Amino acid sequence: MTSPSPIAGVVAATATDPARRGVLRVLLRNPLALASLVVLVLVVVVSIAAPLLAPFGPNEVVPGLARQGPEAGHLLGGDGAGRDVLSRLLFAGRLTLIGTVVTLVVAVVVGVPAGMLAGYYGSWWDSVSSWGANIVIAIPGMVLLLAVIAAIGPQTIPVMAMFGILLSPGFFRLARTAVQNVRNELYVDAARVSGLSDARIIARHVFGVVRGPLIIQASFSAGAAVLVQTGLQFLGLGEQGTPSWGQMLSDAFTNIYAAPHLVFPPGITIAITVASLALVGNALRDSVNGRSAPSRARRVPPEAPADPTPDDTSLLVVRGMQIGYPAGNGVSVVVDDVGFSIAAGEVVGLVGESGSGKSQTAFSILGLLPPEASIRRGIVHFDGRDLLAASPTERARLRGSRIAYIPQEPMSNLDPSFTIGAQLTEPLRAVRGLSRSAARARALELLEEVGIADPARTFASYPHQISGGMAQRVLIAGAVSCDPALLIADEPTTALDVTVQAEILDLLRRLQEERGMAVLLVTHNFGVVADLCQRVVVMRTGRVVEEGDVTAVFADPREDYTKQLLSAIPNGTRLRAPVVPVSRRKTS
Amino acid sequence: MLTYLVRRLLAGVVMVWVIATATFFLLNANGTNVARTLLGENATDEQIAAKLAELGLDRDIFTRYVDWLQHAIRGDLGSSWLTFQPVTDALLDRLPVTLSLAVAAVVVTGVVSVLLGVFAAYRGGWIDRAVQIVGIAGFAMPGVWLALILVLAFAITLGWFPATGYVPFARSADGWALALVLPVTAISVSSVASTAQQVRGAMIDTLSQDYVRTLRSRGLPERSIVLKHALRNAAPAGLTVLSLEFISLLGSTVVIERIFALPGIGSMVLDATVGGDSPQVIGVVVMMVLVVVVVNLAIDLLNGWLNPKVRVA
Amino acid sequence: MNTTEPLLRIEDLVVTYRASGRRAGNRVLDGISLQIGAGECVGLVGESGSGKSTLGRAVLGLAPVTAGSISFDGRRIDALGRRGRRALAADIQVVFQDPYTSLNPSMSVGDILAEPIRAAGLKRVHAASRVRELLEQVDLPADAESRFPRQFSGGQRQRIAIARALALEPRLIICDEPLSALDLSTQARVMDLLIGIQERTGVSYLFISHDLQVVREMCHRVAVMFRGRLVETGEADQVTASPEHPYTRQLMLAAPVADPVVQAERRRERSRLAQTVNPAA
Amino acid sequence: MVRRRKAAATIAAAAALSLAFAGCSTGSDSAEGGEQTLTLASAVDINSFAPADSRDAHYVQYYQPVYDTLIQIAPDGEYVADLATEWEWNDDQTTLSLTLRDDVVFTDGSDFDADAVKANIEATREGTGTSSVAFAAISDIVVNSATSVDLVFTQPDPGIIRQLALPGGAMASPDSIDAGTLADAPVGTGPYVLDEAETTKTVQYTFVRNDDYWNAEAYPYDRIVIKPITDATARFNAVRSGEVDGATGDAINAEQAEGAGLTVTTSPGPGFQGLFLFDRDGTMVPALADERVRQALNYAIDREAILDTLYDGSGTITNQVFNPKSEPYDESLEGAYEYDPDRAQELLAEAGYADGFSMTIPEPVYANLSPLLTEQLGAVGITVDWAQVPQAQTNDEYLSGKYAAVWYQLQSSDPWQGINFWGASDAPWNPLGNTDPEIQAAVDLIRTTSGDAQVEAYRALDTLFVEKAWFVPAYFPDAVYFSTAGVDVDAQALQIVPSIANYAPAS
Repeated sequence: MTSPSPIAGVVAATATDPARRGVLRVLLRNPLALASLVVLVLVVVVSIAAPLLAPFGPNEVVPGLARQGPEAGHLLGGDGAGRDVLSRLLFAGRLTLIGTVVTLVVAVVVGVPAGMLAGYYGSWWDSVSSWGANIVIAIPGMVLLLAVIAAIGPQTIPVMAMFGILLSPGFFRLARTAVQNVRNELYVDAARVSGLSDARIIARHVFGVVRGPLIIQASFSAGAAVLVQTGLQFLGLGEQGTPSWGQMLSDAFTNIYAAPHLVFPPGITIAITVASLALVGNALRDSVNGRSAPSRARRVPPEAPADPTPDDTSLLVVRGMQIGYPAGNGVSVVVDDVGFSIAAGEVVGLVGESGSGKSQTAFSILGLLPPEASIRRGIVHFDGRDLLAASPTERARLRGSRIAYIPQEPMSNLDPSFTIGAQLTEPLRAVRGLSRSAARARALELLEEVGIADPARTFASYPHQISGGMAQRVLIAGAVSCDPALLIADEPTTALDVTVQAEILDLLRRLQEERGMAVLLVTHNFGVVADLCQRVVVMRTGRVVEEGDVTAVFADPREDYTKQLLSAIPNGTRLRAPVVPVSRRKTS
Repeated sequence: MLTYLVRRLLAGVVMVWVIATATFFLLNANGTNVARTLLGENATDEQIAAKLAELGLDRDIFTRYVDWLQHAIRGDLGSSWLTFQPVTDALLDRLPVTLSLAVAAVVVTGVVSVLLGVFAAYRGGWIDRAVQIVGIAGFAMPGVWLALILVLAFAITLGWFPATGYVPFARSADGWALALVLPVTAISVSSVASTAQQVRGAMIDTLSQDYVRTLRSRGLPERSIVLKHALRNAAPAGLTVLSLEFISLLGSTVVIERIFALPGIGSMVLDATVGGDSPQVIGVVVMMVLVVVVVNLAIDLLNGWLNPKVRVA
Repeated sequence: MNTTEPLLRIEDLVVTYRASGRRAGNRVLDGISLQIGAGECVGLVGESGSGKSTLGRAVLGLAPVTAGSISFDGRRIDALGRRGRRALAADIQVVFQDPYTSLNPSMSVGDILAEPIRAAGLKRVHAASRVRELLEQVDLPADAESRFPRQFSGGQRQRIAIARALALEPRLIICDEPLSALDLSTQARVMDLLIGIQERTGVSYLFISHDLQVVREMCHRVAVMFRGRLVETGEADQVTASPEHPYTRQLMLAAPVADPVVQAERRRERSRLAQTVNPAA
Repeated sequence: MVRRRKAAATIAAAAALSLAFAGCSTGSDSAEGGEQTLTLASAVDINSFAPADSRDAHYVQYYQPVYDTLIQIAPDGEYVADLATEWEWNDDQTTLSLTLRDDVVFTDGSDFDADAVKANIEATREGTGTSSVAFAAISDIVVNSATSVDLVFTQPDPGIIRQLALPGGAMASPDSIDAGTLADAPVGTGPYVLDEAETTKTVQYTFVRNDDYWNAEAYPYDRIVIKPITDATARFNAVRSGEVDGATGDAINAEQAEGAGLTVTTSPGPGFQGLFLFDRDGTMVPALADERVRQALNYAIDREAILDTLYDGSGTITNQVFNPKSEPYDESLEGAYEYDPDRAQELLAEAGYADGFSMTIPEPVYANLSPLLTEQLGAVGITVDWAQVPQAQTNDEYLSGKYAAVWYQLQSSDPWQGINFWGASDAPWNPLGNTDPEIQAAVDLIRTTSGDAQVEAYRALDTLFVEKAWFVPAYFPDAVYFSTAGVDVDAQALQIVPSIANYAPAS
């Protein structure tokens, strides 16, 4: 099981866009899905061409063949009535395929337009159709199909049409959700502003989004339709005169003692067909969601850099660090040869534009890189300890006590299912071993310390009940709760409004001064660096470009890149000239 | 919360009514000549007419519907055309079997799929792929096949579990549990397969959330992060899938009860279908939808309790 | 063109979002009056939730107008039907903040740019030549046409979005935080592009932003929004350098500047201000 | 019974989830300890223990433990005394005089006597059971004394003796009949009583010894447990795994059952399978009006091939409708229609159908049969189009008069019942009311004769049926019963399952 199975889909977390890549191309690229597709095509072709391929008629009785095993001329033997099993198998797919097609057509025709309309226009149609879908979804399908058979008899097309109706809520919800999501996409707004009619928007923008998930849903629904037909036919509630997989299975079970070989042809055919449908669906789904569990990078001790033991006694020493992500067969290096130091009580800014590797660097110090990332080279020493050599447990303990972290986006960094209080007290109890009441008291103290007016109320609140600024204060309270020696703040104010940003910066400054902790402030905002930091490290595409005292670097940057960045900041010196009337030129 | 409960309850009642009505008209629209089936092949026309009158089938469909509904509201679903037993009694006789089966299967599905899904999502790599392959296999394998293999291996060859039959819990808890092992396994596999996939997906989503990283940065043990925080947030998605699986498990009982000779609602509806026993079929549909409504309500409440946004509001 | 009438005139605009259930509607915009002249860039500054984006959407017809009026070129446009709105597409266009979600990922750049042109009824051939023209206008290579949005960086995507807005040679473009999602150096270049286009074509901008410094360099006039109201309107230089309203002043001082010395001074000034005035009151 | 067979046949499609491998754990635990228990699987479940609601065939095993019948059928099919020690017809066959035992009490303590007989027969006549139609012919019940009762008939009914031996003739306590409690709480005079504590409806029914039973030595077991298992394979599995001691089986599994150490008991089945030609007047398929065409059909069917394929040859080929075990059966008529497709074609040509003809008839409910019939009839130029009939409506459809013929299995163990069933001009399984003067005369003769004369009359009718080819009888499938090594089972003639008295612990 060492070779990567395509079921897991794309291993790398590269953001692929399925709608664009095209359904067929996704499948062709995935060997297992391709094989499944071939199987499905084969099943369809063989079923259609059965009259040409089958050596015997599906109901043709061969004298003396009843319950005979495989023999020359009858590769799969004879069934309970003495019919050639191979011929029946070739013909049997037809009824199932017809039933499956009926199911899918009905499910799609009933579900998709209704869902798209409900998603796009909402209002009363949405309520009514969603209500209907909820009702249909609550019906145990098999039982209703039996009721239908009790009423009208075992006729494949109406029965499977009813099954299509039972499956339609899946398509309805899918279409509805997809359309609802798209409806709020900016590009649909843009299309509307561009003067497109609703019909055209639905056709061009909405349907394109629904198509992919639709095929996925259809492949699983087809599998379900095959299985349901098998079940009904097996129970003797299928059409009697026409060969079908379930009927063959049923015949096989009736004759299991006298002719055990009969079990395999229909059983294997059904299983392979359904599995192929599921595999195709899975391959598509994986490419849509990109949702494969990240596989962990193997823990390989990183290579030591040129100077293995720096005589730097700073609190944090980073040297020659290289971080890589798996990409295709190789590795894509996102941080390379990065080194800097932070002294105790020092505030260092780590600045750079997106893709500069500043956040990756910060996470590597925390030991919180994504599981697929690996530190390939370098050393990280904290307080004299080699962090990269420490065990995960040791690092976890260190995180809870000496190194703390403030994230960028306050709302998404609080667990929505637990109260603020629970989230604050849990580490206090788990890591610092405080009693329940002591943890509570400490948490309330911390909330007050970060400037929350009514700590008790916030303590009892859920994340969705507080504002973004307050959430960031809560996260800061959580970070400083362990009296860390080093605080790593990853763009702590980027998601906030400027006025709130100013308050948070004030808070950080106050806490830093009071506690004398070292701070590594990761940001793209030079203003924030100027406001808070003593030293600055400038990064670009994974490397350190410049490092130095804040005042010095801002006043007199050595590197061109730093100069360029600083000059790009609007400083209000350039003002617009008054409006000059321009005669509009029409090009066409 | 109370108004929410009442609203859901009302919606459930309406749902049962709509489905029951639809089924009633479906099954009564083209009248099977049930009297012939009942009286046997040598019955005269007069006897048949008398029987129809006795069963109330000589009245028009709307009168019958109103009559049926009035009784149904009081819990009287009429009597079987074939066995004469009151449908409600028959259902209540058989409900424990089917509920034992479906509830046990849902519990097994819930536990196993959470374990598999969490493990696959958290560990990734080959475990993840193995879980996915098992998922595909579980989905594709016809349930009757699996039942055959289980009976062969564990009942006939090893003799560990009975091949057939049901033992009421009240008579013997051991016997009850032993009798359920094979059928529950047979129907759980496909729902475990699909539910584990859903749990896995939800867990991967949750584990990639920002707050998980933040929790890690607080030095919390992995166990607490995965099992307390991530699982809690993935639970609503899992529960929704589980409620759908419960519905399909109820359907699966039709086949499995036949194979394992379990005297439940599934085998009852199959007999009723074959015999054209409309009151039984309608009764089973009503009962199953009722069970589904109750289970959905329970899951809604659980979801509400899990989701603070609903709970607080 | 009416020379005395501004291109866009917004008067006493109120936008109320219907809340779910029986709760009272949420008044997002409350009596906004604003004008934009031809060729003018008007900045609209405020914090999140101030309603600045809603104002842009109201002009675009994407937000419901509860009261007040919006006139374009002397004509009321706040109560137009779908058909009228579509006709207006040639005159009013938009560039959104997020260049990642404002372009349909499954359409090629050529298709994205041709879409408004085709919707306006132009033939395929004309559309094709116009697309090439547009790409040139926003400094993108001609071969960009056949590629897809995901193959471009954020800044390039924003150029595509700008090209789409320019496709029908509109007279007004609503720029809804077009720079916020971009890196610093990219920001500057896109800003230059927008200014260049304005100077060449005389299009007007309603430039929505949270960054006073950007607005100062980009706009002729600036309006400051706070909780659904305009608190201050004036020349860009005046509003951004010596604002009159305390909120604007606070906003100005809150943004840290990239100079440790200046920033230390601003910080002190801001805390003094905070002690004297409470803008929320 | 027929309905149940059909249901069983259709469900048998759901069938046989059986086992390909050997190595099962057999062995009956019934002989352990001092108490002997017999555990049986039944193909059906009982809904009511009231004789008035009773059915026969598989159901008899549920009634026999708790009830005695007036007359009993010995394993060989002989009618023997039970609660009635003697029975006698009057000369014109309209009054049956019964002499009753005087030493029998119901398990509720009340005495069994002639009044009890009267109460029971009246209840059954009014009831919903399968005997109600037959008992409708009883116009009066005259109680002469405690031990003597006369049943008076409106017209002669030669089939009534059998009816009195079926569950419809079971004697229940009159008090319980009046109370209407028999359905769940049977009270009879039988060898066992229902143990309600150990009984769960639809799951299992437990019967324990009636200590006061007058004929206890005929029943060696102390306890009888019957589990309803409707699925054939589940039933087989239950026997194979030793969970039950006996169950009805499938002929095609007989070999494997024996291989697994089970005892297979095969006995001639009660009913015949074949083509019922409804359109003998040719209203729908004109060809069928010609005797030669109907004979051709008889020649065209390869009975042996069908019996081999469907039942592994377990059954009796037949050219006549009466059961081989019944008196009218005429050995000499066998061989009248040997499989001979050439002869069939000749006959068709003589009748003017050299190019054959076609007919649309319902697809038989027996799995795997239709392809065989298509093949065999096709070989002589007869094209059969199969109509799909919803299973729930099988009997309705068959009897609706829409079809020229149907392939079905109907019981003929009692010849008179059979005639009223499918032979007479007003019989339900003669839905188009075909009449033939010679046949009708023969039927009338049977009614008014008795003894050897009656047998002669029956045989004359039998010959007419064969010569005029009113039917295409094919075979009587055997009743197949599987039991574990722990029990000895005697087959019961013309009954699908052995009677309870036929079981004994293996010696």
